[in-house]
Amino acid sequence: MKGKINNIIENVGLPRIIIFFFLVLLFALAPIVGISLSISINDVIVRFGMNGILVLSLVPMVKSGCGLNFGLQLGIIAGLLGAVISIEMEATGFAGFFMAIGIAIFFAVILGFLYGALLNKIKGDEMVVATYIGFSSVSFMCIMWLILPFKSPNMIWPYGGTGLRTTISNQGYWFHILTDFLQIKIGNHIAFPTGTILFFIFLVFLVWAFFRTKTGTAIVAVGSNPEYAKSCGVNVDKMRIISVILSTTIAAIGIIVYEESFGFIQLYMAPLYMAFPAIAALLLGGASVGKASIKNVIIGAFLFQGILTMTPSVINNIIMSDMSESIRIVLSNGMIVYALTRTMRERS
Amino acid sequence: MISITLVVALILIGIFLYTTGKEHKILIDNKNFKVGEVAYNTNATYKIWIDNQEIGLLEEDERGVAMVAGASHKIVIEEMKDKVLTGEKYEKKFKLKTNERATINIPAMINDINEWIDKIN
Amino acid sequence: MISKEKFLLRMENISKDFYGNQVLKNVNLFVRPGEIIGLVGENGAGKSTLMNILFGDTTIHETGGFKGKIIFNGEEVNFSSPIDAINMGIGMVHQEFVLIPGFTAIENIVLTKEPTRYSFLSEVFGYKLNVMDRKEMKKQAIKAIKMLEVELEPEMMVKEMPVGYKQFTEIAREVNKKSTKLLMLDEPTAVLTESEAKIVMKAIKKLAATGISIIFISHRLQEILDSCDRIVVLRDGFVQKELIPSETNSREIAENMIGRELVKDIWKSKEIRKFNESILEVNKLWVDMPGEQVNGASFKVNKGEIFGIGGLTGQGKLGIANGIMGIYMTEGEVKFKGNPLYLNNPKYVLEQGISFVSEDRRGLGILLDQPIFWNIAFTAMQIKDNFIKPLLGGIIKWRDDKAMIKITREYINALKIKCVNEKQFARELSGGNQQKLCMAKAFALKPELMFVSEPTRGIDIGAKELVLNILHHYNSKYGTTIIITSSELEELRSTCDRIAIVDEGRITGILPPSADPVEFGLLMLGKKSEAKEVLTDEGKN
Amino acid sequence: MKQQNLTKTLNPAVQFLINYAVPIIFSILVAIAIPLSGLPGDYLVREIMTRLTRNSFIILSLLIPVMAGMGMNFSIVLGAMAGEIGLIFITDWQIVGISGMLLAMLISTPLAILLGYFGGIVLNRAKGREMVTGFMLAFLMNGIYQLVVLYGMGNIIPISNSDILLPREYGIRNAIDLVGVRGALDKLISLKVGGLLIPVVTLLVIAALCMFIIWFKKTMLGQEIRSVGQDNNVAKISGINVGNTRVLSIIISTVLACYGQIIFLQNIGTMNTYNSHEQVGVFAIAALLVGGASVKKATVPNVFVGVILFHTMFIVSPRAGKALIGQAQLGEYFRVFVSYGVIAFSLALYAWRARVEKENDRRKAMVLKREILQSTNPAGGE
Repeated sequence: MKGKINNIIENVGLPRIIIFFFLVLLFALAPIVGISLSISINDVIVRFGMNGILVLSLVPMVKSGCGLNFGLQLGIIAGLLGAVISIEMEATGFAGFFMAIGIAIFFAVILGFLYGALLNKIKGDEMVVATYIGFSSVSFMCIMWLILPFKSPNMIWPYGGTGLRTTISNQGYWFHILTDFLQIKIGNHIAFPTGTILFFIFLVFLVWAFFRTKTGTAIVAVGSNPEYAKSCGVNVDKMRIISVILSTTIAAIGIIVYEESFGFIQLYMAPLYMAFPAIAALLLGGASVGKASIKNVIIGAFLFQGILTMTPSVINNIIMSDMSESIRIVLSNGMIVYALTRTMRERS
Repeated sequence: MISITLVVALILIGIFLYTTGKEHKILIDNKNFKVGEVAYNTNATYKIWIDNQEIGLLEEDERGVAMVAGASHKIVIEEMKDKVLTGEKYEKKFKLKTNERATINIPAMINDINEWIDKIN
Repeated sequence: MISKEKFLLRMENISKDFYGNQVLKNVNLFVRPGEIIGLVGENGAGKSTLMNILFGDTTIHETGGFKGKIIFNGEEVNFSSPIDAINMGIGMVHQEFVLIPGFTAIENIVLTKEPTRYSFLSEVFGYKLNVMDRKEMKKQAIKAIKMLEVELEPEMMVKEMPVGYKQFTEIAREVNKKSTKLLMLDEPTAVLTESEAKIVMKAIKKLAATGISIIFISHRLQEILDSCDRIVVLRDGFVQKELIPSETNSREIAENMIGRELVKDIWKSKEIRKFNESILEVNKLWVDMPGEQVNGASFKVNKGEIFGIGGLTGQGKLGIANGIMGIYMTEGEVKFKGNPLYLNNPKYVLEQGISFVSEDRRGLGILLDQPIFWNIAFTAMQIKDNFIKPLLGGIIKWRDDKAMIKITREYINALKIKCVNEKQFARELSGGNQQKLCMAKAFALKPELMFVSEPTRGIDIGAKELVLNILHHYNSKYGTTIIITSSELEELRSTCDRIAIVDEGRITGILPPSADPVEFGLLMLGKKSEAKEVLTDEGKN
Repeated sequence: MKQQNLTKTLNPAVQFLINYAVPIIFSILVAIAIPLSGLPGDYLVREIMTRLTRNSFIILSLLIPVMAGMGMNFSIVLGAMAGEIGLIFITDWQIVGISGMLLAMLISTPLAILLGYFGGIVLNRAKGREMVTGFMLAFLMNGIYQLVVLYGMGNIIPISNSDILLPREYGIRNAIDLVGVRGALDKLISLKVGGLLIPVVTLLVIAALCMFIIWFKKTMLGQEIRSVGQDNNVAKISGINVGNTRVLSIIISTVLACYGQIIFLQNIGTMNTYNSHEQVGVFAIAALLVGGASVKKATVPNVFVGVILFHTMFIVSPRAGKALIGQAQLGEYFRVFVSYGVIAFSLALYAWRARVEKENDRRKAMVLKREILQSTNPAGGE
């Protein structure tokens, strides 16, 4: 029996088990502390829908061997551009939503290509350089939000100011387009966001399908052993760039879905640290620097968002303090440090 | 061996720093003072120096506050009558433990009464 | 017999095996103070392993330690790490230089043994905080360099040094360690010019004169003859013979290295095949493969032939196949079926119908974390779009797993790969089966020309036969031209029609399998002139 | 054989340009921005002097890990946290003046050593990815720091002086006035030279640290650290304990960063407990890189060139932004963009150059070997 437990711990990984039981504990404590279980579960699902795609966007780059995408902000910027331009053009409803995604994909492909080409030049040091490419591009965009000629009144600063506001509401454009689509209402405060979940499942299917095509298989080969791939006639650098473009595009779509359900488009410095929670979630799902699968995305995103929604309500009521924020920081960054210090055993 | 002496030395330095750096609050009363039956009244304004740092002027019945660092201090007061120094100068030294506060009474100090300073922590 | 004078070092019946195959079989080695021992033998004969055992190399312990006794300076020793060996006075000069590139010669020579001036901080934080005494360091370095009588600029940075200087610096470092009693040199002259090699040999003689014993590994036989007191010839893990330089010559050494009784008449059973049309012409091929550099090899291969490439390890034979396949930077002129072949482009070479079974099985041959069917079909899918179901008019190339599994089952039966099913991970297969997997991957491309490197390395005897037969079968059934690169000479002689020998990155000669093994030995050692030349067209019988 | 394409060595001028690309670009940027900002000369000099004395110590603490081959040590933030905890205690105990500052350094040293040791161990396990691991470690420790300071102090760790506590009686306020220690070091001896207040002692302390680093390079330990930095396994084979040396270099760097942060905060006078250490790592590394340092080589001059260039840009950019596009906010963002951009650019440039150099060295070795063979037996093959 003992042996069996050990190998479960071995392949599922100790941190995941600890956090899983921690989450179960939180769910158990919720009713005692007077928080309705159904609302919190619904909350977790809504947040899962919002963040799932951002976590999914990390998979292609890990699969191609570029490591964890610390430069996720590039995809987010493409998404923000798409969202802002779609509102500028007063596009509403589904048309607005899909226009935002279309424009976002256009920018994401360009940014992804440049980002991928640069990463190919610095094989081995991808992650630290990507972090700072992400930070500098976010701060660069802050300058752009000020300069770009946007006219739409509910986006620029009032009284004839120039430049975009820090948070822009997408009310009346494509706010809750997906969440209200085929929404299932149970009682008066449980609204299951079928639209968002369906969209997430659709994207998951696309990514799964991509990795069963010829190029997808080549990318997996490049990820697990670049020398092998090269000797089989695969153009390693081209495959890596394709994986980076794919990651950036999915991230762009991910941020638009996030804003659609959140209700606000956050500009300027908001996306600065957005890469870390997504990476922590992926790692929480069992991924590592060299290996990531769609299973990791789903488990990780659910566990991570579960912790995020439950800790503030449950813990704050128990200890009457807002300690949950610090715990979240320790948890998500701890996961990343743990993954980075695990030696590259899987690779050899 | 050397490393133990080093650690001990560091602790000693720590204590030394603590004492020399500790801040104390000193209250200075330019008020009448009664010991038993005898009463000493104040009838002048005084210029106050602590550790040769000018604190300021105290008129009659006024209380002054000074923050001072370290253990041993020297207080110097000069009598002033309607804005002119009368040349009367009194000086006293006193020591304070780490978390003691002191209240000094000027008339008591002038007349060398030993309750001129009252230390409480 | 060896007289019973007092020995500095006595290594008594040393045996060592790595994962089952016996590398050293009770070897005895005795060294007197101030004596120069020449250690020779083919690669894989156990020379480096013997040295690593003496130097307490950590890998030796990790792979199960060794049997036998080492008596050094009169007491039995067993070193757990190189640091113990260094402290006991044993120095080693490695083939790849163990030098800090950014430091000067002086700093390298006195590394970790720096003379220092006292500084008060060292009282508190330990001796390492004493300041280095630069003047004293320079004095010691110059003293060591003088001892070797080599001209070497002490202030020069190792990075900018010519190769010879680097070698002198490393030797000087060992000499500077006052306690050095025994110095081991692993192929010190391999990278040196003729003149530099002479200086090193002179320096070694001078060192021996001061009482330091030397164990000297080299495959340049002339050097061994000129400077050693005794020569120990190792073959297949045991001491084949001990020779005195004055009473022997390079031919006798080579014979002992290759071993006489090799001449089993395996080649008689094969008829001599005639070929008329050449399929591959290689002219002045340069390949930048680390450790296996090719420096201007030229040869021709006939269509339908099984062409062998042999030679000692590190001489560049593996570089040829890797170079042509585009895995390493290559230059030169290669013609396939008459028209030129673009180099440095694996995709193009594979598309022409040339496939490759790599010698680096686990690194380049297969993907350990992927299932068997994936491994076999991958290259064919990437190059020929086999096993692809085009969807939406070919825009999406959908991987057709069923087709991949079908072809995999065919190869599993054809090559008798022992596995549970085609979904099993490659990592779980035995060495022999993994090799068959690599070959299946190559066959799946239906190649006209196939490079196979070290097909039988590290697999059990039974599987060896099977692998060679499979190659024969494909050659006769489909007429595929096969170029086998291997360090196993008998293997080449039993399967190939012609065998080219590579030494120092060049083809030193092409011999029929029937040629006398000593001829092969001499070619391997770069003795081009003495070997009889064989014209490619008519075989010699 | 086409020789040149294999071993094209750049001519020295191009080599110089690439080595110092970052400082050159930066000086051009600064040269443009200063007139644009219209700031008077003496104001600029005074600002730079204060920033020089304030930041140099922390930036100097980055040098030793670079020597040990661990790249830019993002985890000096751990040292900064230790320093801040020291300051919290002396403010609580109301120890003022220079003795207060020294006491803060004294009590935070053991904590800095502990954090440095922990950081060193973690970085050793992440060989090859030290910088990003150090970066994430800083975030992790920031979370733990918050748990200790925001929730631990006051209830578990006794804090008597209530005016640095939050109204709810536990957890330190996020802005503490270090009035007791303000300028303790700077004002110890200060000269007035042409309207400029020069903190003599601080400069002496910084000079002392520079001497220490130069002297340290000459010691045996310094030599071991440099050899580990150059080539890990060569150092290992020649008997140096690589693991310990790397951890030691991190410990020294963390302790120096702790003192640096205390000097930094006594100069500013107030401490915002929860984010004044966050930006320390980024700005110090950006300044060092602007000074022309690289991941493999960083010297004392790089520090000072970097501080002056980087901070001039820092002071000048908001005004330049305002003058250029009439948006002061733009200058703010430009400042942040420049510091992140400089790190991204120089790290990427360095990583790319390291790969090209490695490739070139290997090519050179190959051609060298070929020449040797050409000379020994010219009659090549058939």
